[in-house]
Amino acid sequence: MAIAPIQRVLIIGAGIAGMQAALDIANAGYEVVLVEREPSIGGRMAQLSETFPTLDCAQCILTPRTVEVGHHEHIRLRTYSEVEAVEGQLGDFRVRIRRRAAYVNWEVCTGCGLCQEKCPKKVISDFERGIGPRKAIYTLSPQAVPNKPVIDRQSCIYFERGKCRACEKFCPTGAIDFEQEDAIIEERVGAIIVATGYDLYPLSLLGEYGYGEVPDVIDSLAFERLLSASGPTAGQVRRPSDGAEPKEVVFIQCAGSRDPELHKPYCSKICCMYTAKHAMLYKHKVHDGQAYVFYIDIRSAGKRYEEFVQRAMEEERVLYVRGKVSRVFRENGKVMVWGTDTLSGQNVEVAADLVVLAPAMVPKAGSDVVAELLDLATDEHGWFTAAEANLQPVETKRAGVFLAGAAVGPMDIPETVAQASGAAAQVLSLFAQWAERNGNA
Amino acid sequence: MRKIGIFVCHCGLNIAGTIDVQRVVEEIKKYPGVAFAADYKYMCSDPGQALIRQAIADYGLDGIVVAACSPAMHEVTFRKAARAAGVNPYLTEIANIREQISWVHQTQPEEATRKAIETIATIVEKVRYDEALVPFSLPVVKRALVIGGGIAGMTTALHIADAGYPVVLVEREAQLGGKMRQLSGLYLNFDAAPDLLETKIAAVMQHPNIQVLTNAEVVELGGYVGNFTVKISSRFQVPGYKLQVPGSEIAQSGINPQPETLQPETLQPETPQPETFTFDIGAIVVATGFDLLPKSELGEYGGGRPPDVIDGLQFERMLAEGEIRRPSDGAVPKEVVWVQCAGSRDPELHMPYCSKICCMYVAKQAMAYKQRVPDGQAYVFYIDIRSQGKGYEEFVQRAMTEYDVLYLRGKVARVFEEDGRVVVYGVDTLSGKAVEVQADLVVLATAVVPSAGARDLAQRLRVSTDEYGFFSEAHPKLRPVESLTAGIFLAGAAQFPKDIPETVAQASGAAAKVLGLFAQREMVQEPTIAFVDEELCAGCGLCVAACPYEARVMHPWKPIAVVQTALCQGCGACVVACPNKASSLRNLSTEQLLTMMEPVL
Amino acid sequence: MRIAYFPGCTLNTTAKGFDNALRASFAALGAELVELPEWNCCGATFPLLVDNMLDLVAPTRVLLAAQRQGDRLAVACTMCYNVIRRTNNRLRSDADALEKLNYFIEAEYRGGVEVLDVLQILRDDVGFEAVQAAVKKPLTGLKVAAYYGCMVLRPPTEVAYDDPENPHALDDLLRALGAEPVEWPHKAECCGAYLAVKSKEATAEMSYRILSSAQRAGAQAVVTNCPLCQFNLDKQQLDMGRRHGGYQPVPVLYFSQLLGVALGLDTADFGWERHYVDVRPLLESLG
Amino acid sequence: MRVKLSAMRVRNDLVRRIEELSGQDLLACYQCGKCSAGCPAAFAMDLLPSQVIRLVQLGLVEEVLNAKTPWFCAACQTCYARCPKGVDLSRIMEAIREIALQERGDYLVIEEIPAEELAEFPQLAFIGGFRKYTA
Repeated sequence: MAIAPIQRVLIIGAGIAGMQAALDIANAGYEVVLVEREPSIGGRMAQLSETFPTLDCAQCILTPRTVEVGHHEHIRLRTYSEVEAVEGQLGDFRVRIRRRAAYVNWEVCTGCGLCQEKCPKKVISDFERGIGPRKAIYTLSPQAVPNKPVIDRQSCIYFERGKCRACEKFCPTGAIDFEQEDAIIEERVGAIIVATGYDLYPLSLLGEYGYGEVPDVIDSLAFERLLSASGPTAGQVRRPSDGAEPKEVVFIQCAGSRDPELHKPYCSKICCMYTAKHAMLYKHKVHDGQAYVFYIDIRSAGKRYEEFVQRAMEEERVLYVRGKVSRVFRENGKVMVWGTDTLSGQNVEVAADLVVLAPAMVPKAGSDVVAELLDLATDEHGWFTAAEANLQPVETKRAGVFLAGAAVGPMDIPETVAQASGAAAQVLSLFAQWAERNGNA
Repeated sequence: MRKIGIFVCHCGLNIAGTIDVQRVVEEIKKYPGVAFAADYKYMCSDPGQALIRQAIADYGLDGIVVAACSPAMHEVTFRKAARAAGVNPYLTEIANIREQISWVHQTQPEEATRKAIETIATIVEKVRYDEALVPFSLPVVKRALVIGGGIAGMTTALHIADAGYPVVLVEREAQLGGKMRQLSGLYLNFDAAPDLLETKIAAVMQHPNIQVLTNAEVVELGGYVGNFTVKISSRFQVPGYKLQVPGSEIAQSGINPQPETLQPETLQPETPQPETFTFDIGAIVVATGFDLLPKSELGEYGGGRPPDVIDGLQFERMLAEGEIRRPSDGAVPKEVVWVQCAGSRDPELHMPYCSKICCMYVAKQAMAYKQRVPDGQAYVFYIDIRSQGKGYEEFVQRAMTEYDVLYLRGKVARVFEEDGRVVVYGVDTLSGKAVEVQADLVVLATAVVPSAGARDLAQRLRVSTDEYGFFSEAHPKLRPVESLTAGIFLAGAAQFPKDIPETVAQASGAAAKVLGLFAQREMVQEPTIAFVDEELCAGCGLCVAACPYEARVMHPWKPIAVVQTALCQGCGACVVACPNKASSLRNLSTEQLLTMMEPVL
Repeated sequence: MRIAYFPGCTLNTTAKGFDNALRASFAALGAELVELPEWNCCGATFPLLVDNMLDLVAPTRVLLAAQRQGDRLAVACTMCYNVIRRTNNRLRSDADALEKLNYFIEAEYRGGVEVLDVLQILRDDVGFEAVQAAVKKPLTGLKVAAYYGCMVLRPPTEVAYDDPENPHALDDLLRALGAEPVEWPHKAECCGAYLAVKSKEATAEMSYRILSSAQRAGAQAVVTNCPLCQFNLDKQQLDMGRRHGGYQPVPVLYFSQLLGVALGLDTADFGWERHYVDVRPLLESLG
Repeated sequence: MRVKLSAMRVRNDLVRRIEELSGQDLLACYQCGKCSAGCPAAFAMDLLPSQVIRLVQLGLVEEVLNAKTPWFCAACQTCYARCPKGVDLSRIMEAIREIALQERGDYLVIEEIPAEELAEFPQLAFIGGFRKYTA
């Protein structure tokens, strides 16, 4: 190499995977550029209520991490930003990052929240999975890191009709800047970690389950928001249609997973456990409620996982029914679920108040773009492919580019964290070798 | 008297929405010792921090209380800000009026405001008696010890060694490779395990930074993170395996392995004698792997007696040797039954947990069997098929559709020998039929258990295990590769059953933790830990027993207890245990606690 | 050695031979079985319902009778052993139940009696070596299938004094007597027990599986310690040939009978005439 | 026929009664089927032993009361001895028999047994049978 390799890493995605890798590398004294598409970091985990199998509050264990990342002297946080171009190779990648216009000057903004309070435009929040509102100027959550809002240009009244500017009027520091434009930032790094995470399979593709048609059919992340103390119902389980407390709740696993013919052939790995958790937490909140879980195989393979599911059955009286649900529809104010119990050989029907679907996990929207930018291989479903599945699970075929977390495929939090640290180890090894070489040179 | 400044944060409406912040400021201003009080929308923001720095300068403050969110959020932030203005960070404290007050008392603003004032007052009392402290710094020995030479241990060792640090790799067996040595091929591609493994072993053996000790075990551990002293006993070294790394490497680092008992030249290869080596070590990775539950534990499956009832690893050996022949008479088995959950998911009689790897290796074995014996019939009895991993589900579906493996949902009740066959009493809960297979060979997917001796090792290392002997991680979600003991990390199946990809990823993760530790010039230790008042200590030793971190020891000759500062976590167990009030926490003394209580009583 | 002894109803009637052979053999081995002076039927099934205290009364009375004689009770019938032992377990672990039952029987059973199966006593107190030493007419060349049934094995934690999946106490005894126990897989499979009363077909099928397995393993006789198993296995053979063409009956004996034979005792009252499949030709063939 | 599941059905009185009488936690059963696989009388049953538990888990007690299976359980305890969850199925069977006997009367009518057979039965078969088959 002609010039000294750069001991700085780019991490794409600031969910729990990206943050873990960032902290491991930054704590070893190297610089990290952490790019996140959303306005704040934390990823999917920030949406969760409690975590299995300990039922720790997700926010409580996540917040110290996000704060640490936000304050770390070696981590350069680039939120609301996307990687646009990557050139170069191992030791010297040149990266172009586009920071989207937030229409808020973050240098001046104190994050006081007044703008969000005063903004007259309410829209459905993606973060709340469609069951809660946000304003046109918003942060993802009160604990957002960084705690700075962005204006969503599509829903802002001013951008639409040329007047309003309520936020600007009330902002005590004059941080609103409607003229702000996207900024281009150039970074040079020696290695790259891809930690782009996952999305949920669009349930509109599963017509038989009534999602989108029946308001009381929601997805699992929406149920997380329902359970979350910081969610739209402040942790009360209420069904979307009429705000009533649901007494019979059906959880349907494998909604789009293990379905090679129509949807995704693979198992999404995490649903069995979070569904057991959902049923359990539901019972904690609605003591006289009845929870049903329709499954094909219960996949509780992990430390204290099996015991956790057994607890859901024994202590929380959750009824597990082995069989895939065939149809969900609305009738007489109830959500009818047609399923089967392959163990007794009986077809069953539940008149439910709420149905929670566990959709297949799919690669994060836009990860195909990242794959192209970095010239990385993906499998037929769009998941990033490791150099060798067994012995090189975090390496890619491209030197200096590594993988972390659910960008590779469905993965739960502990596995994600361990694997993200694994990616960090790869980078640290490289940097240490370069340090030796640079030192000798 | 200390001049204390109070800074009350609104946190937008998070605090100010419930608590009357102005009133808090006015009331607390009147409290003895308070020289300044102010509020601000977001104290953690740059203007907020500037406010603090300015007030320190203007009013000569030497104690700071920030009334805001949990200290877990911003203690570091405010201590940094105070330090920049010349106030010792340990004289800066947080009064948590958000999580503990405004959020939980949203409907009672009046009471919340009163509680906020009282809470701040308690912290004022604390700051009044806080000492200005300086963090300890400790040197780090940049050599790692990896215990276990399986795929996990080797992966970790290579990462650390590649980064330029010396590694001592200890393996109990005569050869490296661990359980992977016994495997034939790997799922999903039937890659030959021995080839992949040999490459790894060669890389380890040839690595100038790795010292391999086979036939060796850790016998004693002293010290603490960054500065462990480890004694390793090696029964004998197999020729061809390295005993020493190049001398220069060791000499440079200034720490030689010190054979304590025998000089190597006195060793006779025929009569191996134990040697003991002592190493200074900065970080330890435990990668001791797993064993299988002995078949003798499973009486209903023959209790280990029928020769044609074997376990998963025995079948791997058959596959590796190329020919599938049953042990009893060497015949090629035409009907083979795999029994999953043999001892797993059985809280009543065996192991309550799922062993995680069996579903996949059984599918692989059944397919490999069919590749070798195309006219054979393979049956798999299962409770739930757990093929959760990239490409795993598809793999199992291939076993069913391409290899015609018959999956039967039900736990096998009995396996016995009769008329030269192995009879399997099973069930198919899906058709509702009890079934029987006259098999030629039965493979039990026996439960995965911790490696023999794991518990003893854990005791020697002073790390905790779960009730089965798997090493406990520091946090199940966010700290999966760390043990609860600082400086000791976990890799692979020593923590819980794991397949190879997960093991490798996690072993790399453990390496990252070691590299992070070694990257620091020295370790910084919080000074808010316990100390012993020598005048008051009677040397009763109760605190030694009470300390969960092994941070308390008796003085070598004086009748007093001493604190091993590097190990102390400041939990306060010793304070409670001490009958003489000789144990105390820095900046949380008993006197301090008592005065802190006064404002709320 | 003297030990209080509970023969049970069946050993007083249809299984009299079991009882006679057992007492004579024990006496010959220097162990005396002292029949409880007053005893009643144990109830023949251990009550499986939580609220069924009434059915515990009978076995508690037996325990009370035993308590008057000492702290150990030998039981010959495996069903009785199972019922009395489990009752005893319940009373020992459930103070409330003990109090209720004592109130009911107007006496004080204290829970101190150890309930033992006679085979267990033979193994642990007499010792199979001592048995072997006392053998006068070794059963050399006799291939036998030791059959344990259910009652001394299950539930394992409550009643088993042997490996519940692969028991061997009876095999060991038979070996000590000079016989050759065959290895066979059905030594602990259920014969159908009281299903015989209602469903002859089911019992016949269950018995057939056991008997045919024993014969495939080369057994010339099946040896058991359970009077109900003995009855089922023996009786069902009468028309087994009709269901399973070519079936050849096999004698089903009590272990005490073979014990007495090997010890060289007078076997006249061993109840040979009560067997459905005649045992005598086989014994005579031994010489 | 589609069975309508509801909290009311899955927790109906008969289900509770079976749990109370047997002292067993029905939902502790995770349907591995080991009981069925080892049951020596399964060949004569119309429902597998594990299916009996399953139906009760679903609240379908009537089907179980109508089934032959509980009457073919010999209480041999093979299932319980091997159950990974420690469910004592023989107690559940007993509870089902008890309910059936109370609701529907004796299962065994003594007059139906031929006199000569009756004379031959050992006491314990006789008493045991009557305890299991009559109220």
